[in-house]
Amino acid sequence: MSEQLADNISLKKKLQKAERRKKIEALGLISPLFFVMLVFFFIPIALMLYRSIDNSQMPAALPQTADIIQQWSGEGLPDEATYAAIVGDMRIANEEKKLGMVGRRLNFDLVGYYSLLSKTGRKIDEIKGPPYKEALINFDKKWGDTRYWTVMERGLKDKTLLYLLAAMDLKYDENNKIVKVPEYEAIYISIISRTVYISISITILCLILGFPIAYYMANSPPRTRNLLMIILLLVFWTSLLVRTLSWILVLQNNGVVNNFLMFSGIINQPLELVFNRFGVYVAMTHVLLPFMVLPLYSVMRSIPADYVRAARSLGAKSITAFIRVYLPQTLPGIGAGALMVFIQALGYYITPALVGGPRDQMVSYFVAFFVNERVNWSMASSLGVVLLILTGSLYLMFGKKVNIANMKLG
Amino acid sequence: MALPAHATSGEKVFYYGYRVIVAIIFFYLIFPLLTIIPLSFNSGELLSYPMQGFSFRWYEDFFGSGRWGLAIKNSLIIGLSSMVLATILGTAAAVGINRADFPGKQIIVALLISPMMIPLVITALSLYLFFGKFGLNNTYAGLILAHTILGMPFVLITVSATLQSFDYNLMRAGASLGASPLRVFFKIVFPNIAPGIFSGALFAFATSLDEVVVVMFIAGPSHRTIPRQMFSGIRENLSPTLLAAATVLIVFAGMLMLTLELLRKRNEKYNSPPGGGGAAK
Amino acid sequence: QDLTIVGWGGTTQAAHKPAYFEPFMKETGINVIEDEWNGELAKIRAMVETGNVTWDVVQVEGPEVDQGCAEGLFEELDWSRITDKANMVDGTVKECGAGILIWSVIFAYDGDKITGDAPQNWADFWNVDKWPGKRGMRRGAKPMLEIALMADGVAKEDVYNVLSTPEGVDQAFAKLDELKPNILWWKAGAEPQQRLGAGDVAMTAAYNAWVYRIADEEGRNFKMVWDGNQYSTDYWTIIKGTKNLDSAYKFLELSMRPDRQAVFFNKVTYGWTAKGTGEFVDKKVLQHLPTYGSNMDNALETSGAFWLENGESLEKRFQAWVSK
Amino acid sequence: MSNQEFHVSFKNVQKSYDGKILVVKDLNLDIEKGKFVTMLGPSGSGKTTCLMMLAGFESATSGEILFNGKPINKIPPHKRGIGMVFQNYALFPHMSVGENLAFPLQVRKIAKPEVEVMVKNALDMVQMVDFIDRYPGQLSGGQKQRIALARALVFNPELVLMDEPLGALDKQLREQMQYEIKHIHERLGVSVVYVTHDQAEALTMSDQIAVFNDGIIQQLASPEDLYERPENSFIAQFIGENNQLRGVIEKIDKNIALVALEGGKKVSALMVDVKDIGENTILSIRPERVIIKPRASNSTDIDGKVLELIYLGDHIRCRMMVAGNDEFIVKMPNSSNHAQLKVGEEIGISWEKEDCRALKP
Amino acid sequence: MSNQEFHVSFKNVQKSYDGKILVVKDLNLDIEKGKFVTMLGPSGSGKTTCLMMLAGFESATSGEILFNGKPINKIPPHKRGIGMVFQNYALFPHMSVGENLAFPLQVRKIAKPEVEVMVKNALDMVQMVDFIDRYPGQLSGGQKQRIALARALVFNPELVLMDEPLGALDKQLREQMQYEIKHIHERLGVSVVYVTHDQAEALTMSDQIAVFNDGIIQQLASPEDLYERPENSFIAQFIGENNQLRGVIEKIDKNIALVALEGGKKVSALMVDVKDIGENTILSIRPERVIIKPRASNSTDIDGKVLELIYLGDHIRCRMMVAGNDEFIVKMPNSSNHAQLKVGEEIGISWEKEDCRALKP
Ligand SMILES: Nc1ncnc2c1ncn2[C@@H]1O[C@H](COP(=O)(O)OP(=O)(O)OP(=O)(O)O)[C@@H](O)[C@H]1O
Ligand SMILES: Nc1ncnc2c1ncn2[C@@H]1O[C@H](COP(=O)(O)OP(=O)(O)OP(=O)(O)O)[C@@H](O)[C@H]1O
Ligand SMILES: [Mg+2]
Ligand SMILES: [Mg+2]
Repeated sequence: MSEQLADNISLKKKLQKAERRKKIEALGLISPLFFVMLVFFFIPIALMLYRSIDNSQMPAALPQTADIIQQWSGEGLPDEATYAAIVGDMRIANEEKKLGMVGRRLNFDLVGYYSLLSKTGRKIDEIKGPPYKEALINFDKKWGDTRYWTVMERGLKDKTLLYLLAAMDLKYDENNKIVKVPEYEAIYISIISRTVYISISITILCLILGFPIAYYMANSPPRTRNLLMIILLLVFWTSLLVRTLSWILVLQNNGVVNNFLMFSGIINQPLELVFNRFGVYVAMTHVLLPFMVLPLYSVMRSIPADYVRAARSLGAKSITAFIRVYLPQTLPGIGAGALMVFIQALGYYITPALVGGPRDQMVSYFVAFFVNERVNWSMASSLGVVLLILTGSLYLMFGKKVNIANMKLG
Repeated sequence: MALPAHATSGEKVFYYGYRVIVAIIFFYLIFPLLTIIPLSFNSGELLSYPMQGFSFRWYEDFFGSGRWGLAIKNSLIIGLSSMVLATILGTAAAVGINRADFPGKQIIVALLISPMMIPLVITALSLYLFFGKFGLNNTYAGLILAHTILGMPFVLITVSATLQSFDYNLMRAGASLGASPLRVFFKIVFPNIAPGIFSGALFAFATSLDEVVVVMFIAGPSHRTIPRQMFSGIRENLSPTLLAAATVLIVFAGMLMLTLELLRKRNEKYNSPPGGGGAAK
Repeated sequence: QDLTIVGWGGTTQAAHKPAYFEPFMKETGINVIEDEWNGELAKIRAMVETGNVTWDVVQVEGPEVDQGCAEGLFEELDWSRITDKANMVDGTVKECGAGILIWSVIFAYDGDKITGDAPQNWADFWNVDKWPGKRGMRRGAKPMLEIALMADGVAKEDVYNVLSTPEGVDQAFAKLDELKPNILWWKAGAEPQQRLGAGDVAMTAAYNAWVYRIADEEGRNFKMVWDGNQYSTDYWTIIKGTKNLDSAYKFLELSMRPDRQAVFFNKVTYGWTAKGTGEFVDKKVLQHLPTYGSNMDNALETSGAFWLENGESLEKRFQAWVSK
Repeated sequence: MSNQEFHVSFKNVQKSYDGKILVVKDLNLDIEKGKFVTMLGPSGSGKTTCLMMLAGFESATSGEILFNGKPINKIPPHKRGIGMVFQNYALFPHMSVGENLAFPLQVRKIAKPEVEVMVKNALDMVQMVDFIDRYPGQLSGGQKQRIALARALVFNPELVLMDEPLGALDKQLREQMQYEIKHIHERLGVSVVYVTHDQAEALTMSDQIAVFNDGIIQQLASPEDLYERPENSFIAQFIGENNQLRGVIEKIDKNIALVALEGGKKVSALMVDVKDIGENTILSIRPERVIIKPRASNSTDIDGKVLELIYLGDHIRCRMMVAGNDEFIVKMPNSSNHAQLKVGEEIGISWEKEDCRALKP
Repeated sequence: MSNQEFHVSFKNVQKSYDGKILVVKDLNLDIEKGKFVTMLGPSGSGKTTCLMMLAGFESATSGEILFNGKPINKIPPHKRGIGMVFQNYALFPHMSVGENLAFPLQVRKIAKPEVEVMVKNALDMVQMVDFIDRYPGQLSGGQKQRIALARALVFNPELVLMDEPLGALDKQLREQMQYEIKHIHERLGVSVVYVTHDQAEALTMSDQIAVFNDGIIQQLASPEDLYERPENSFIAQFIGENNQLRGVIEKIDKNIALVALEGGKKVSALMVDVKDIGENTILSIRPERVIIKPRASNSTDIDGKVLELIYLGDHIRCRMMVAGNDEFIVKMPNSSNHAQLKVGEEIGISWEKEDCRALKP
């Protein structure tokens, strides 16, 4: 058929033109949003990711030293020029009040650097040279310790892996090798696995609780269904904080549950139900349950009763019919619901922060912790990278298999 | 799901057992919300039963005190503005996405709804670092923009869904009856997708009203919202005013749900006839 | 322009209001916006570094005042605009901070619940066999490590010496490890007495004034144990780069007046910083102040210098420890 | 015949879903072994409900259903051994064609090699062996239908129920499948209960047709009886096309009545459910049974005026004005040896006495 | 006739959606004013595409469409004044029936009182006056259809396009609506272009039928010509039922060929698109044109064996084995004066020469 058009090449062009106008219109409509998203979402996220390795404020704070220390072999102590450079740099940095920042960043790599720098900074006018090397080492013998210079050299590069490594419980040792941090400092691997573990548990709990009620709703008469749906949606639409707060009231020591149990004489000591892992499970499952039920319900609603009936008429017991015929057909709903619950659980912060103890906090908590309490943005960003990688890889693994259309809610 | 005559005793046990289990799960869902409401009318300061008396004092505190008042005002300003922005941007984009096929459309859609998928902490952190450079932290503008981005995917999804079920023949019908394209849009397209836009807007508003992580990162003391105020309240001093706030939010959720239900009903009225003989296909 | 003043919330902040904020607003017509924090200096660092200064006057603990001062986070105070340094209680004047109160971490228990043998010191605090129940502790290294050492029998004079050695740190953590399963952690100062009141904990480390207030107002029989209490001074600081420097000084000036402070210390049983405040203070509360005679007997002043030096690494280790 | 000999019997069966409205009012139906019985009726008349009761997915509110002479309601559905073809086929979407067919055999714990043979045979029967590995989603409507049929038959049930199995197919495929189903039924000799609302389908396929309306069987008869001898005006209207003329009974002679039409003309008609002289009646005449003659040649002929002629290829529909009814349709075969009419022409029509049936209005 | 006199003309129209495949290949079609022209063809044959080009929602890739003698492509859709009835009616769901009908009048800025009168009249025409305040969602399929029709007509267009307007209705309603549309057309005298894939519908309603296949008009003719004189085997198969017998042309006499069938029997047939002796041909005979006789009484008669008899009320379908074809269908009117056959019986059949058409295979 294409040969019929061979003599009519302009036709194709005309056609493309008409199509192009449509496309341009479409893109024109999308672009304002896309632009806003680009500027206020994608670029910030990209910058945040970059921040996890960005170290450029360090060479900027100690420019001469950063320059000259490149020539240092790493063996023995640096030469006099380097010592001179650092004294000069420190003088300026101290005036500009940048030394604190430098100290903190170096302290992250080697404890003791902060006090070394602040001490040196405070007394910088007492250090007279040349030779600066001697003067500095005399001032504090740490200046004569190669470990400090290794860290300095590493710390004055433009980029650093320090924080990403730290997010995986790794660090550089004295020989610039990557090693595990000591046991008592190791924390993030266990936090990450805890995050995954809690998320999986919540997903399973949501499935266990969500499946029966979704099934019940999907198979009950409209009046019951509507009533149950109203309950579910009311819970769904209620603010996350309200729900978390409610659970604190219900589970605390003199909360509703404990009062009831004590009153009825089942226990005589209040049970510890909140500010621990149990509370996290109870509250998070409550918060995330609708995300499991709604997609499951909509998938179940779309499964006609005929399938199970067919299976029964073919001789299957009700349990066989359920397992072999009904259950497989709910898989898209299970997939969509599980993915949503899992992804959300991975990034949860508020609920565990309020109803969990310190041992129940997940990665998000530490991101917030490093921002709000430590203001170590590089560390926060590195944990952000980890979290993003977790979410992204999960989505890539399962997102394709799960129809996003099944994820619509309400 | 009535129990048939031929049910075995095992089936009977399961039948009733299952009912009980479902009732328990629903109880689990609704129970915490029910406990919180009466306590907000408690006259005492303790956050536990039994109630000491009935009073509105915590509501007075919620609506009257400076901090909560400010929080209410902030929530409304931020919620409404970001709702309007998200609705306008999201609707335009949804229309665009439905308008034509172009390469990479799938990816663009996935990108546009990604704020829903990415953990809030990451968004919050990124915006906090980014806004810091431009002085947008601790401003209404920054919060509104952030919440616009968080609310927009809901608008995009609901409007897209409405557009997908929108019959393009209606536009053609309008033109064939002599209406100019502009007229067709305002008289025919808009009224038909309005419920979708409206429920998307409600979603966006609710998202903003419930959001606390981003607010925690980027809002200063004078821009605290209701949930942010609640968050510090829960952490710092569990005052019954929190319960009043919570009750107000529950009532708000109820109203939201009713509105959406009405929208859905209205749609149903138009779309499916009462007495069979349904539309084509 | 509004003045944003940041405290530690709860009891102290509630008392700041009638003592300082309200009169300040009345006198100057400048509106005060309140905020709370939990002493994370980093927050201020972030503000100063990003140039996003939204706080003006902040209540800061001693070590952080020094640290922040060194880093240029706070204005160096021009005392002439506040008061004569001589009018201040000893040790409450800093380059960047004007002392506002002397507080103390004690531990408290509910006298209605523990009726027999009363716990006397931190070692008893650790004794869960004798006094079963949860222990409330602050989720932070300071001053929990000092407390742990004291509970382990280290004399108050030696605490910082021991803590300066790696072995001492290990010793403190080991002691904390003993109690860890029984600890309920709190972050905000308002929490511990809530928990105590709710019966979530049997004993809790807490700020003395907060405990006193709840006990006083709610008629609870909370008992405080002063032995081995950790006291420290809080300061008003002015954030560097504030746009409201003048108002901030005005506020500092006002809050160093003895009559204003008296309003505060009648409500909050901390130690005052303006000499002469005692004249205005109700005699019956005096015995509950950290600065009251016998309360100081075995009290340890938190060392700003130590925490300035070791704070970062100890906090880091503490966080790793507490999260496991 | 005693009960024992019927394969299925409905005895005074009533059914209500909501306890208020009886969907099935009083059903009595006996089905002989090996017969093809169709339930025909308008939408909502309770056909599916009857099938569901028989298959065991609903239980009767009162009355009794006997299966091989035994009451059925205590037997759970999976032990009844009744094959069923659902309206939308209900093929399990997550199983291949082969797995779908193997399912009823596996749950019966039949050995694997045997299962394979039986599945092959069943597929062979519907000429779909090549599709064994396809999934239902990859089949066309007609192919799905065949698989559904094969699945309902693969475990050799004695009774097969089919609920509008052809409802979703287009006309051509539908007709083809009608023949196939009918031939398979003849070959296997199973009893079939078939539900449809398409009367042509019912006529084509059935040994017996039960016409439902309003929860009651209006008539149970062979296709020919139903068409030729409808027992009431609902059946007359529902099965085939039908002209109706109103009149009053003037005289009765055995089972032949003389009826005075509007306009005074008198015609003879077979009495069906009318009884008395003076009674109002509706005469029902099939359009194809009307005989057309040049202008009233005979005294018993009735005058008619041609209003419209519609060419339909194999026949021509002629709308006429007859005795005050302007919707009187005559179907004329369109063959060259047939009379040619013109619009406006006045002609005479007549019919055989037996083709004109006097019914209660 | 000059172009001026046609209401609509398609001239060498081609259309491609994707620049590769021509959906409409070479369309030439002239429509006279006031006629009812139907486009009939299988699904995907380009019918809707043609309507859309005429209404202005798609543009022709090449060729020209004239409307009242003027090229149409420069006029935007809303200025063409063409009424359109869409397959799914496309009633505006947010407007009441009255508002739907008023819409085209309002956009034309007609004064309010006049609008009311026109809306009433249009509703009157489709007997839906009482429904003026209902919303489309509250109407049944047939009612919606009527409103769609009224809306397409209310502004007095000269031309109305209808795209399978009855596709979604059930059979009875569909037939009723066919008559209604036809009568309205006759009354108003507008030109109608009607799209359907149902041949009975096309035959019933149209003045002229354009049969589409594969983007080309296969035949444009009146219903009778189409049925009686199909020009090729696609038409013969597509319109009405058709028996096909294979054979070879042996002798030609004017337009009558003598064809040797499988089995050796020779029959005469009208030559349509075959030309030469020795050519293979397919003979096409309508089932209702076959004449049945007792066992081959005449030398030109052909032997047939009855395989199956299907009772269909107004006629009986008889499947026979004829000249090697076991799907040979004969339709016999089911009237009392007709021969009764039995399965297995051997009979003779014949037909009029003109009813047997020799076509290219
Ligand atoms: N599960 C049910 N609950 C309540 N009413 C029902 C149920 N199933 C059917 N009905 C009602 O019972 C009546 C008969 O329904 P049934 O499905 O048996 O009709 P049908 O003859 O099969 O109709 P159709 O040809 O449309 O399938 C209808 O009025 C229907 O609304
Ligand atoms: N918008 C479009 N883009 C691309 N191809 C199209 C479009 N519309 C129709 N087609 C293709 O053009 C061909 C003809 O379509 P058209 O809708 O005209 O057929 P039709 O005769 O109306 O069929 P039906 O009876 O199914 O409605 C089909 O193959 C169809 O797939
Ligand atoms: Mg049915
Ligand atoms: Mg079409």
